[in-house]
Amino acid sequence: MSLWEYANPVKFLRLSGALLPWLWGGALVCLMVGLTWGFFFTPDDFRQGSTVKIIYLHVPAALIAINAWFMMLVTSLVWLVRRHHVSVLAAKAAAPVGVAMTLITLITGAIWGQPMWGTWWAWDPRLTSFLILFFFYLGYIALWEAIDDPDSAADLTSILCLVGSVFAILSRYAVNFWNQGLHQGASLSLDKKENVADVFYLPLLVCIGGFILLFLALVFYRTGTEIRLRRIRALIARETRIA
Amino acid sequence: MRALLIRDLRLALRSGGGFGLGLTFFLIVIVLVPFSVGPASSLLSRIAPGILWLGALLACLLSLDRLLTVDWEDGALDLLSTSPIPLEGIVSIKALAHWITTGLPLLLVAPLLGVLLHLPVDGFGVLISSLALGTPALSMIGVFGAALTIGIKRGGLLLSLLVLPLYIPTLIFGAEAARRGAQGLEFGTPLLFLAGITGFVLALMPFVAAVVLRLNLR
Amino acid sequence: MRALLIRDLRLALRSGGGFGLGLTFFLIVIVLVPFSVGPASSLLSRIAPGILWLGALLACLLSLDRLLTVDWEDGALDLLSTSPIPLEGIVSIKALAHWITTGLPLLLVAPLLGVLLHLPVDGFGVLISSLALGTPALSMIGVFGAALTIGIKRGGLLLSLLVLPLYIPTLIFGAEAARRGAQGLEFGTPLLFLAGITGFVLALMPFVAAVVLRLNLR
Amino acid sequence: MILTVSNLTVARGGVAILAGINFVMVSGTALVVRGPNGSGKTSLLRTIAGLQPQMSGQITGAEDRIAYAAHSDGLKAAMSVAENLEFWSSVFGGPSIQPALNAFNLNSLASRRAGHLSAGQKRRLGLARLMVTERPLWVLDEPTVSLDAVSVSIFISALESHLANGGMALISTHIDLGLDAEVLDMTPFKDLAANVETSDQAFL
Amino acid sequence: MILTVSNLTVARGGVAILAGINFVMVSGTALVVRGPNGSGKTSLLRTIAGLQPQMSGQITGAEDRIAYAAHSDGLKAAMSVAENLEFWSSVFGGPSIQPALNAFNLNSLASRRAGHLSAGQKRRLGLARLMVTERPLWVLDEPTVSLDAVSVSIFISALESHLANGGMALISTHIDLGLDAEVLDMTPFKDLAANVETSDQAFL
Ligand code: HEM
Ligand SMILES: Nc1ncnc2c1ncn2[C@@H]1O[C@H](COP(=O)(O)OP(=O)(O)OP(=O)(O)O)[C@@H](O)[C@H]1O
Ligand SMILES: Nc1ncnc2c1ncn2[C@@H]1O[C@H](COP(=O)(O)OP(=O)(O)OP(=O)(O)O)[C@@H](O)[C@H]1O
Ligand SMILES: [Mg+2]
Ligand SMILES: [Mg+2]
Repeated sequence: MSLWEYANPVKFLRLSGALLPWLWGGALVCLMVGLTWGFFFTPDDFRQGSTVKIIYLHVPAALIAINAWFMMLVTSLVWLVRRHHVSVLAAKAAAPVGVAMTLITLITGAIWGQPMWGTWWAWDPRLTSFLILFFFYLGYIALWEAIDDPDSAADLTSILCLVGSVFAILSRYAVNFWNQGLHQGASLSLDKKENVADVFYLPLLVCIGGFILLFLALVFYRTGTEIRLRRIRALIARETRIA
Repeated sequence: MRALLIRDLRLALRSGGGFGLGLTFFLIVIVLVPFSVGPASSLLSRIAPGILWLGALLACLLSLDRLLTVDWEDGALDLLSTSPIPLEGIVSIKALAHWITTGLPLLLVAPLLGVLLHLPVDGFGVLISSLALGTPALSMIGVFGAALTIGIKRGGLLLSLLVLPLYIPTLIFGAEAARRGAQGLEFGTPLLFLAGITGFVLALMPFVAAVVLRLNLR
Repeated sequence: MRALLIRDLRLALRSGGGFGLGLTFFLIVIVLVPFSVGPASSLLSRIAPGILWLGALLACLLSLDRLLTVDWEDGALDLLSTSPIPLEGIVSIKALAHWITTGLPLLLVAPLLGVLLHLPVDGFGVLISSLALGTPALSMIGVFGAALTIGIKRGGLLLSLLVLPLYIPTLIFGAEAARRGAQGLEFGTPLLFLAGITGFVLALMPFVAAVVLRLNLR
Repeated sequence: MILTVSNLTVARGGVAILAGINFVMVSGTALVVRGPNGSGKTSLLRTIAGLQPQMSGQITGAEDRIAYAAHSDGLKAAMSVAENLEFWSSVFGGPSIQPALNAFNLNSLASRRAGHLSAGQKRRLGLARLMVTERPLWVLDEPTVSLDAVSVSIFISALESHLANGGMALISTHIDLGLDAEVLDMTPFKDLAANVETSDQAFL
Repeated sequence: MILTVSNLTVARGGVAILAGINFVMVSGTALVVRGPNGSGKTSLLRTIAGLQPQMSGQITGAEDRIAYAAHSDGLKAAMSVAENLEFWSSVFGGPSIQPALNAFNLNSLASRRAGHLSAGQKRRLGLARLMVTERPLWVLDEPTVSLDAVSVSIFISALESHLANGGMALISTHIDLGLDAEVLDMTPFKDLAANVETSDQAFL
């Protein structure tokens, strides 16, 4: 049996119906465990004090924000090549989640920046490229909203997603060139020396897992909603034709 | 008249989110400023009040273009002008709808963008009050410009050209008040002048705009 | 294709001076800057290259709106798409016409406005070359955005929202080069990157824009 | 009520194209304006509707009584058929839209977006708008364009009941509507216009 | 040359509105498409002109042979009549515009701005455009709208000489053109369409 079977909306609904309780449950457990552990059972950092605990929201949200766009890119490509409706609807469903995650990253970052750098905002490359990503999300969502015909909206937003990705990468390099910045480097690298201490690391991993599950749950749920909306549309179309 | 306002707001909502977009343009212009002048925060905080005012003005301007043109192109304005609503009412409602969809949202996000441009903390209150006082005048003047350029294909740029000089007094006093506020200086006088201009514009412009519209519909 | 270019230029000339207006908008935005940030010449000369780039970008943007919409509304685009000219040709010509009517005039007046903003003398050459290299990319990206938002009433603002993030790399390298030039620093690298981006955009964008246009005409 | 047009001269671009127009219309009658392409029918109707200034002459009894309908119907593509009608109804004081929907057979289309209508359906909606204005004098420029035979007869009966209720109608058309109405031919007025001085006379 | 349409299904908004359309046209013939408002004439013509994708079926012999004309004539108000025609002529390889001006009686209007034409004059210009394309297959959506009787007969004779020169024409209309041509009625195709699954079938 091929994976493409689930490109059929009805099959997909059945699958997501079966998966969703597990995803919601897993997300809830992981987030509760991870956040409680992180917030209450880790020591304060010797330099950053208790503000370091924002990391449990900030880093997972940042990861999801980037990867949601990446997922949209892949599913958009699948739509353009194989024209499976579910695929592009998943992209449509992921966009608002991505934008929310981007906002969470930006807001937690800003809150963190105030004690750490003495400012809410700095034009650091990492921060700046997130701001740009935010605009790409907004444009993508606005284009979906503006076009009536769902199939041409799907085509056009998919192309926007492709072109946007190319330009997002270009912007990333441009921004790096333009300003060197203050932000932390990647600290979850495999090179153990650069990583944050284990006491912070483990709960962070649990939180990241929780966010991933939450993201999946939201995307499955919202894709289901989009499918049902299309279904209502199809039903109305059929009814009015009979009338 | 209520019906017209409701229709305009509804159309703004429907056609790709007229509400969000003026706003987003403002947002993006402000965000582009550091890219163009460089990221140094001292520089940014010095130009912040002025740039925020300029951005608000441009966002207003950009959304003026189709304010009346859309209704003119599909003949709705012809029909409205033969309806019981007086033209003065029509232009006032159009300005109000424009302000609600553009000016008001700008006001609400201006503080956020102030943070991005490192606007000094003291400056926020004055910035908001100056925008609140000034943007209604921008909308009303804009409707006048839109009435002038109705029926001119690609009138968008001509409209900007006509309207921008009219915006200058509002801009000067608004930006001056915001700048003084940010630097902790006295800001009462420019704010007062700004209020005066807005009052004057709101009182007289509807009549002028209606005359222009009547001439243009003929 | 020549016929299309000539027609577009002629229409730009006729319909209230498409040539002059992009330009005048640029001019007015630049003139408004001292009003909004204050007249101190040291401050102005520091932000001059960036503001000139930003102004050029906004002037380009503002004239994009009706680039394809006009032809779409009166059915000319339907007819053109059933004509022997390939869609790739149509979008390229549209971009070229847009550049000639907007980018080129901007380039010519930029030095003048540089004087108004106290741009350091050394900076003029680099500013012009960066604009000359960058504006073609702005026009081509703009046509892509216009193709995406064709048929959306009041698409103007949506167009800005879609296009502005795409403009960021061009703006960064262009403004960076101009800024370095004005401060007497090395400017070769950003200029090179800028040329790279423009080359890339001009080579690939016509095909993408044509695909989008084809989808939208159906 | 009465509409009186006396000695009207209609101009386009400063040049008179129709002159010496005199007629009187009373309640319950229709007047059909005919003439070849470019003879000035549209210009005449727009002048009477007040959308274009006359060069000279008087029009009395038209003010605030006119419902005008031309090729552009002022429909908003993003709003549904019912919403479009409701908007116009509330502008004109809020009569119910149901009679208009019934008369023009639009009930099944009421919730469809105006942008998704066919040419004839759009035109039907544009004509239905006339009914919700509750204005006595309908000024119609080629109202039956794009309409099929059934829709034309629907329109004619709506028009006839409007006349029977004391309304009036001034209609330009190229086809025969089969309506019991007087006909106003543009040709003689066009000839008269040849003798009228242009508004730029002072420069000659 | 031959245009073959086989088993064509035409859809609007994902719902089939016409199905099972089969016909063959050969050089020198015209085909008149008829049907009530909203029956799908415009949609069929747009599909054949390639302005709208078909839901299923084949169209052969249409590619790069079609000159399409609908309500919006693609005229530029700021350019003169002659300039408008010249533009289209040069897009299509530059035939002279004089025959088209003559055929549609536009010589006296040649230097007038297109924006200053009356409805019927505009339409005549839109039809004259067909001649400068030198395309064999004319696809015309209600071409005689706004035309007076004289202009209609001008159009008919232009059409007949196009057919006599080996051209073809596919025309939707509500009025009788008095043309010697086969008629394609939309009603049966509409009934067939009722049984076609929507493109959103997968969602049901
Ligand atoms: C509003 C602004 C901010 C944004 C958009 C932002 C963005 C990001 C992103 C995208 C990551 C993930 C990087 C990765 O895993 O490769 C990240 C991680 C991180 N951020 Fe921020 N950040 C912001 C502000 C801050 C501030 C103010 C601090 C505090 C000093 C901070 C500290 C960190 C740390 C410690 C990490 C973890 C590094 C890692 O695991 O990679 N961030 N941030
Ligand atoms: N803006 C204008 N400036 C100058 N002349 C104009 C203008 N508009 C129309 N005309 C000319 O005025 C004349 C009358 O036009 P009008 O539209 O009133 O004719 P009509 O009787 O409605 O024709 P049709 O049957 O084609 O609609 C035409 O010859 C036309 O070319
Ligand atoms: N964009 C659209 N989306 C959905 N339905 C549409 C759309 N456009 C048209 N329709 C519907 O498709 C049907 C066919 O429309 P079409 O314009 O082809 O009819 P037509 O035969 O040309 O009618 P007319 O004689 O009124 O011009 C109509 O019922 C119309 O409401
Ligand atoms: Mg007319
Ligand atoms: Mg039709």
